[in-house]
Amino acid sequence: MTNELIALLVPGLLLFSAIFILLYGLSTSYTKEKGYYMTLVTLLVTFILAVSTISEKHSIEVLPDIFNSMLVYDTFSATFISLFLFGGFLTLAIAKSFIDKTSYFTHESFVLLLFSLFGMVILSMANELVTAFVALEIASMSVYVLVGLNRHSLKASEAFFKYLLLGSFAASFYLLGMMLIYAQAKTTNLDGIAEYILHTELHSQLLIVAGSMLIMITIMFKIASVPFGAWVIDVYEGASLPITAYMAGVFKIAVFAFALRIFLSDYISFEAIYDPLIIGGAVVTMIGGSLLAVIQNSVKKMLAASSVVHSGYLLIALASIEVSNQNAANAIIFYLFAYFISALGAFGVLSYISKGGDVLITFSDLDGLAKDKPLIAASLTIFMLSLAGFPSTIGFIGKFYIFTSAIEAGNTLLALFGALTAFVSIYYYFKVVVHLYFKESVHLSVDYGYKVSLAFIVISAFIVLWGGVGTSLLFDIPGINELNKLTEHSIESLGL
Amino acid sequence: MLQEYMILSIILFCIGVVGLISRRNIIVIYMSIELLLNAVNLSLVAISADLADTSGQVISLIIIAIAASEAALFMSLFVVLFRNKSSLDADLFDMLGSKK
Amino acid sequence: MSDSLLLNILLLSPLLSATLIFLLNISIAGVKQYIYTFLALMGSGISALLALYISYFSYAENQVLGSHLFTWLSIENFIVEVALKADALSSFMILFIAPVSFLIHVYATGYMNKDKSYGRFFAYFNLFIFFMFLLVLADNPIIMFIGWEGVGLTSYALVGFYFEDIKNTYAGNKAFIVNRVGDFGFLSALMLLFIEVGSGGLSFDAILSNIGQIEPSMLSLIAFLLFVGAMGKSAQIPLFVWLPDAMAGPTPVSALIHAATMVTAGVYMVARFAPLYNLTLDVSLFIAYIGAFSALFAAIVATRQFDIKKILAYSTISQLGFMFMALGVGAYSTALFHMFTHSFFKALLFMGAGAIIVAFHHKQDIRELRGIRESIPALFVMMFIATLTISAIPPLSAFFSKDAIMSALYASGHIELFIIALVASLLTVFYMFRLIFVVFYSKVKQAGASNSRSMIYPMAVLTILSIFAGLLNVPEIFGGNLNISNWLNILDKQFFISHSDEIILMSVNTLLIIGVIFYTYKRYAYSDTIEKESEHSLVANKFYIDEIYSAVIVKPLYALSVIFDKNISHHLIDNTIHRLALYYEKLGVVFSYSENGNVRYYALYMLFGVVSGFTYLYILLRAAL
Amino acid sequence: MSTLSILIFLPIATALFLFFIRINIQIVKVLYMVVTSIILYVALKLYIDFDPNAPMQFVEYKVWIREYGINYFVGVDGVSLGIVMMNAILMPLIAIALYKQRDKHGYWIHLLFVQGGIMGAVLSLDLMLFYLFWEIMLLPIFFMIGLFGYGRKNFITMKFNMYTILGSLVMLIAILYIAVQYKEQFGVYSFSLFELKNITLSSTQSILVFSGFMLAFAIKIPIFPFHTWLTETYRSAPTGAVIVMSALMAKLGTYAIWRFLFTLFSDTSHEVAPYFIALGLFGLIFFGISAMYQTHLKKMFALSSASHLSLIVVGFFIYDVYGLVGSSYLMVAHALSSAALFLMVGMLFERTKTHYIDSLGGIAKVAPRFALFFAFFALSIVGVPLTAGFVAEVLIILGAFNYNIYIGFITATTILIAMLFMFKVISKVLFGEPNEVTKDFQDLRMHELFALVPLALLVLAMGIFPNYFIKNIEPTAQFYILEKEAPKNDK
Repeated sequence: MTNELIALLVPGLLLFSAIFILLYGLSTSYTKEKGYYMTLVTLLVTFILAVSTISEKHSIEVLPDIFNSMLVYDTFSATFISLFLFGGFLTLAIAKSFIDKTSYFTHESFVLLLFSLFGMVILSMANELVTAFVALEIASMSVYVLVGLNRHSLKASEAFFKYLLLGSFAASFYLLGMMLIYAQAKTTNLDGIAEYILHTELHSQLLIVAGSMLIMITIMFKIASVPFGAWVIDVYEGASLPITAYMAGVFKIAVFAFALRIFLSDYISFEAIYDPLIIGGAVVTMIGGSLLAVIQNSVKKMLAASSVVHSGYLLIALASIEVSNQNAANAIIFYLFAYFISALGAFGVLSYISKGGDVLITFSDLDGLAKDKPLIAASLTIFMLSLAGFPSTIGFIGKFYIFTSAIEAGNTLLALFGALTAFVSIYYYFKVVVHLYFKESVHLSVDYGYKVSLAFIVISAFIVLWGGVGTSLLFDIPGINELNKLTEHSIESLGL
Repeated sequence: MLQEYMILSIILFCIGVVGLISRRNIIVIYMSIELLLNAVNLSLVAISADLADTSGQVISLIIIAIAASEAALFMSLFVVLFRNKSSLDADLFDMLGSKK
Repeated sequence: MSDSLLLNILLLSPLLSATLIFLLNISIAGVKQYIYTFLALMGSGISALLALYISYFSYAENQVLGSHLFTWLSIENFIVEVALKADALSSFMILFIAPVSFLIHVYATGYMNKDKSYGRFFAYFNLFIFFMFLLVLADNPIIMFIGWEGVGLTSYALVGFYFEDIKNTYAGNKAFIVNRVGDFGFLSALMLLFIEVGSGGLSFDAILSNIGQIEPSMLSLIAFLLFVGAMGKSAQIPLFVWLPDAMAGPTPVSALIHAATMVTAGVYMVARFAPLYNLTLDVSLFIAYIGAFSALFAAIVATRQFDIKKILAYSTISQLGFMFMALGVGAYSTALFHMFTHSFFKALLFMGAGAIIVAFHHKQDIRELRGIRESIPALFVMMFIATLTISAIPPLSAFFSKDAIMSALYASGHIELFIIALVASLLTVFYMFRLIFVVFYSKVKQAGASNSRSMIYPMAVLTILSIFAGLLNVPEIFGGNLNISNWLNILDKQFFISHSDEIILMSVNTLLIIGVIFYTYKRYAYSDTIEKESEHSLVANKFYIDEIYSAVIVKPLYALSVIFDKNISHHLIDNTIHRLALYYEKLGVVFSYSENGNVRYYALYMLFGVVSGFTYLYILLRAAL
Repeated sequence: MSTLSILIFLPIATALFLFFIRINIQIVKVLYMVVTSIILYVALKLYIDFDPNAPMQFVEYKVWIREYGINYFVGVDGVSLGIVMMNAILMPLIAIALYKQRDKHGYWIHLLFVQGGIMGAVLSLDLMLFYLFWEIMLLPIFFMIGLFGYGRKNFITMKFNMYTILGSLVMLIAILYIAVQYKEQFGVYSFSLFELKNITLSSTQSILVFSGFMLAFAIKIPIFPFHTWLTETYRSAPTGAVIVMSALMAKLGTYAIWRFLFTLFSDTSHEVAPYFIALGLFGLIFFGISAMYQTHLKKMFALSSASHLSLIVVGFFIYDVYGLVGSSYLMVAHALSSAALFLMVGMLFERTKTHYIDSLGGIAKVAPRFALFFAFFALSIVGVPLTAGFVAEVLIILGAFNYNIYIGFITATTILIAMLFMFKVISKVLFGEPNEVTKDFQDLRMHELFALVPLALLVLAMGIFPNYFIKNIEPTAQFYILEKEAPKNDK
C-alpha cells in the first residue's frame, strides 16, 4: 500500500466506523460490548496500518490537488498517529473493567473517542494553520464532551463547563494569532510562512512574531502549562478515569505533534525571541506543578498536577531546540512516548481498581494493595518509578534525553532545575509506593474483574521497563536504540 | 481603511475578554466568546479585502462553522448546568479545584 | 635446632597453648581442669626454658639470635617484616619475663583453683605472654607496637575478668582507654620516624643508625611522643590513673601484668630507643622529672591507702618512677636492672597479697586483715623479705639496683631529682612497713585457710630471687663488675662518682631507711593508729585526680556528644531540612489557593499570561528595532 | 555469559524470577543460598584469576544505547575487587545467620536484587550504567525498610530515599554535563569513564561538576553535614538492610570517589583535597563523639560507621599510596566488622526485643560465645592489632602524617575515637549480672556460628597477613598516583 493511501485510509476508517457506530447505536441489536469491540478493532486496524509506515523515512503531501498541500504524511505524522492509535487502543483496553462498572459509556462515547482520534490524526498531518485549528477543535470538542460524559455527576458537568469555556477562550487566541500571521504572510500554510520568514527582515515579521506567540499560548493551554493550565486539576478530577488517562496520555501528544511541527518549521527562526519565554514558562510550570502535586490527597489529582510538571520538562526540551541541533526534538518525541505509556498505565491502574463513578482514589485507598494484588501493585510501582524518572524505566531515558539536550543547548541550569523538580516528584510518586506496600491492607480480596485489562496494564509495565533497559543485544525486540532511530527519522522527515 | 477595521476588531476582542472575565452569567460569558470569534472574523474579512485574497473570507466562514458547533456544546452545557444548580452563575461552580 | 626456630617456639608456644585452651573452653563444656593446667604450664614452661637458654646464649656468647617469619606489610618503602631478634636487651627482658611468667602461672593454678572460668583465664594469660614476647622480641617498632597493644588488650580482658561485677569491667575499660592515649603518642611517633628515616628500613638497627639525619626539633617531638606511649603503659603521671583501678583483676594478673611485665614495657621501650634519647636531652630531662613526680606522688598516695593491692599498685607506679628517673638521666642499664629486681620482689609482694586474700576470704582492706601472722608464718616471712627488699636494705637485690639509681641521680648533677628520689624512697619504706606492721603486728588475731603448695612454691623461688638477684650486677665498689650492664652494653651516660661519696650516700641512705622502719614500727605495730587515719583526706582520695579527669575530660566529652548529636545534627541540620520540606508543602498550600475552582479566575490567569507575554515581546522588540 | 555479567545479572534475574513465580518460602531460601553461593564461587575464582599488576580486567563491552555512546562496559581492578568480594561473601552469610528468622519472600528477593545492583555499580565503567545501578540498588533497601523495618519506617525510608536521590539527580546533571562537553570537544557522545577523562574543563566547570558528583557520594557515605538520614535509617532498617547499607552501600560512596572523581577530575580532586580532608577529619571526630551519648545500639553503630567512613574519605583525599591502600583496606575491613556487628545486633534484638544498651547486660555470663564474638567484632571496629582495621588505620595514619604532620595527629585520634563508645557498649551489653531481659539469653546457635566464624577468621587473616591481600590493591593505587603525577598531555 502506498503511504498516501494509508494516509487517507487511517482517518477515513476512523471516521467511517465513528459514523457507523453512531448509527448502529440506535439499533436495538446494539450492545455496549459490540460498540466497544468495534472501536477496539478499528483502532487496532488503523494502528497496524499506521505503524507499517514508520519504519522508514518518507514525506508526501496527501492529495495536494484536493487538499491544497494542507496535509502532509511523513514519518513524523506516522509516528504520532501510531502513538495516538496505540494510546487510544490501550486506554480502551485497560478501561474495559471501568466501562463495565459504569453506565454512562454509551455508544456516543465510542463515537466521540473515534472522532477525537480522527481530529488528532488530521492535526498531526496538518501543514496549515486553519486545518490544524479545525482538527484541533474536532479533537477538543470530542474531548470536552467526553469529560462531561457522566452528565448526572455535578463534578463532570463542572469539568465540562470549565474545559469548554477556557478551551474556547484559548481557541480565540489561536484565531487571533492566525489572523495576524495571515495579515502579514498572506498565507496560512506552514511552508509558505517559513518561506516568508526566510525572505524578510524582522521589522516586517512583527505580526508573525505576535501571532506565533498567541498560537503558542494555545498550545501551552492545551498542555496545561502554568499560568494557562489552571483548568487541568479540575478537569482531570471531574472527568472519569479512562477519559483522564486519555487526555493526559494521548491528547497531550497530539498537541505536541502540532507544536513540534510548527516550532520546527516556523518558530525556529524566532528561537532567540521565544527561548526566554519558554524557559520562563518551563520554570513556573515545573514549580507550580510540583507545588500542587505535593499537597494532593487524591492520587488522581496528584497525577493531574504532576502532568503539569511533565509539561514543564517538555518545555525545557522545546526551549532547547536549536537550528543546528535537533536532539531536543528527538528528546521530546521520546519523552512523549515515555510519559504517554507511563501515565496511561498509571491512570489505567486507577481506573482498574476504582469502583466506578466519580469517587476519588485517595492515597489511603491504595493501602496494602500489594498484599492482595501484587501484580497490580508492581505495575503501578513501575509506572510511578517511570514518572519519577527512576533509572531502568523509560521515564528515565526520556528525562535523560531532555536534560542532555538542555545541557547541549547551554541550558544547564534549567536542566538542574528540572532535576530538582524531579527530586520533589520522588516524594509524591513514592508516596504511592509507600501506600501500596507499607501500609496495612484495607482490601478484602476484591475481584476487579476483566483480566484483559490487567493483562494490558502488565504489558504497559513491561514496555516501560523495556524502554528503560531494552537493547537488542539480549532479545530481538526493538529497544531504546530503535525508538531513538524512530524519533530521529520522524524529525528528519520534516525536511529540515 | 484596514486600520480602522483592525482597531474595531481589537476593541471587540478586548470587550470579549473583559466580558468573559467579569461577567458571572454563563450565557453572557458565552456571548463574550462569540464576540472574540467574530472580532477575529471581522478583521479576517477586512484583511482579505485589503489583500485581495479570498482565503481570508474562507477562513472566516470556517470559523463561523466552528462557532456554531461550539454554540451547540454551550447550549447543552447550559442545560446540564442549570439542571444541577438551577442557576447559571459561573461562580457557583467551584466544587473542583485544589484549594485547601 | 636452628636458632631462629628456638625464638619462634619461644614466641609461639604460649600462643599455641592459648589457642588450644581457648578452643577447648569455647567448644566443649566441662573440660577437666588439669588439662588446662597442663596446657597452660606447657606453654609458659617451654618458653621459660627457652628464654633462659637464649639469654644465657646471649650473655655468654654475646650472640644475637634472629628469626624472620613473614612479611607483614610491604607498600613502597613501608616494609614491615614480622621478624624477631634476641639481642642483649631483648634477651635480658625475656630472662626475667619468661621465668616470672611461668612462676605466676604455677601460682595461678593454685589461685584460680576450682574457678569456673579457669580455662578462659589461662587462655588470656598465655595470650598475654605471647604478646609480651612479641613486644620485647620484635625487630621493628611496628611489630613491637602490635605486641604493645596486644598486652594492653589482654590486660583489659584480665582486669575485667570477673565481669559479673560491672565495676571490674569499667576498670578494664579505663586501663585500655588510658593506655590507648599513650598508644596514640607511640603510633604517631612511629609514623614520624618512618617518614623521617623509614626508607632505610624499619628495623630498630636501621632506624637508630639513621636518626642522626632527623632535625633536632622533630627528633625531640618523636622522643616525646614515644615517651607518651611509655607513660601510658608504665603508668606515669599523668596517665597513671588506670593502674590502681586495674587491681580489680585477679591477683595473679596484678602480679604478672601490673607489676612484673607489662608495666615495664615503657622502660624497655625508652631503653630500646636509648640512642635517640641520648640525642634529645631536653626530653630525657622531662622523662626524669615525670619519673620523679610519679615516684613521689605515688609514694605519698600510697601512705594513706587501705586496700592491700592498691598500696602495691601505687608502689609500682612509684618504683617505675624511679626507673624513669634513671632513664631520664641516661642511666639506662641501671633502670633496666631495677626493673629486673623489681619484677621479682613486686611479683612476690603481689603473690603474697593474693595468698593472703585467698586465705582470708577475699578481704583486701588492711584494717580487716590484722593479726594474721600466726596462721600464715611462711607467707609472713616471704612478705617481710620482700618488704625489706623494696626498702633497699643491703644486701638484698633492690639495694644494688636502687642504690645505683640514687648514685646516678646524685652524680648527674640534678640534685633536686636526687632529693625527690630520696624522699620517695623513704616514703616507700614507710608505706610498705605500714602495711607489714598493720597486717602482721597486731594485738588482734585471726585465723585463715592455708594456701596450696602451688601458690607457696613459686613465691619461695621468687623470694630467693629477690634476695640474690642483685648479685648479678654488683658494682665495682663491692668488688663486682656490673655483669648485666656490660652485657646490655647500652650507651649509658658515664657518671663519675668517687667511691667515698658513694659509700657515704649508701650509708646515709641505709641509716635513714632503718630510721623510718623504726618510726613506722612505733606508729603502727600493735597500735590502732591505722583506724584513726581518715579515708577522706586529700591524700587518701589520691588528690582527687580521678575526679579532676572526670570533670575535665569525660564530662565535657559527654556534653559535647549531646551538643553534637542533639543540637547540631538534630536541631540544626535535620530540622532545617525538615523545615525546608515543610515550607515547600506550605507553599504548595498557599499556591493551591489560586486553584480556587472559579473558572473566571482561571481565565484571568490566562489573560495575565498573555499580557506578560506581550509585554515581554514589546520590550524586546522595541529594543531590537 | 562471562564472569562479571554473571556476578551482576544472576542475582537480579533470580530476584525477578522469584518475584513473579510465587513459590514456597523454603525453596526461596534454598534458591537464595544456591545463587549467592554460586556468586561467591564465581567471585573467588575471579579473585584467584585476578592479576594484581594488570590495570582493568575481565572487561566486557557491549553497545547499549548507540546514539548516546552508552555502553555496557564493566571491568574490575584492585579498587573494586574488595567490594565485589565483600558483596559476594556477606550475602550468603546473612542468609545463614538469618535463616530461621525471615519468612518473607520479599526479604530474600530484595537482598538478591541489591546484591546484583551493588555488583553492577562497582563494576560499571560507563557513567550511565553506573548511575543506573547506583539508583536501582536503592529500591530494595527502600522496600526492605518499609516492609520489614521498625518504628516510623515509612517516613524514614522515604526520607532516606529522597535524600539519596537528591544527590543522585545532581550527579546525573553533572554526568550529562561532562558528556555534553565531551561531545563538543570530540564530536560524539560517550559515557565511558576512560574516554570522558580526556576532556578539558575550565577550573570553575570542573569544580562545579566535581561538586555535583561529590554531593551524591557525600550523601551516600555520609559526610558531615549530609548525615542526618543515617541514624534514623539504620535504626529503622531490618538487619539485612542495615548490613547492606553499612557494609556495602556506604563503601560504594567512598569507592566512587576513587573510581570516578579521581579518574575524571584528578587535578580538581587534588585542589579541593584539603577541604575534604578537613571535612573528613571533622566527621571522624564529630560522629565518634556523637556516638558516645547514644543508648540505642544501631544508632551508635551507625555513627561509628560514619566515623570510619569519614576516615576512609580522609585516606582517599590524602592521595598517596598509603592513604589509598589504607582506605581501600579499611573499606573491606570495616565492611566485615560492621556486617558482623549489625548481624549480632540483629540477633540481640531477636532474642531480647530491645536495642537499648541500658536494658541489656550480663550476656557474657549466659551466652559466652555470643559475648566472645560480639566483643571480638567490637574490638575489631576499634582497630586493635591483629584485626584488619588496625592495618588499615596504620596505613591511613601513615599517609596522613606523610601529608601533613598536624593532619597526621588529628587522623591518629581515630585510634581513640572508637573507644569512646565501644567499650561502654561492650561493658553494658555483655558484662555485669544478667537482668530480667537477658537472663534467658540463648547462646549462638549453630547456623549463626557458621555465619560469624568465617567473618571472624577473615578479619583475623586480614589483620595478620595483610600483605597477601594488599598486594592486589597496591598496584592499582600506584597506577592512579603515577597517572596523577604525569602531566596531562592534552590542552
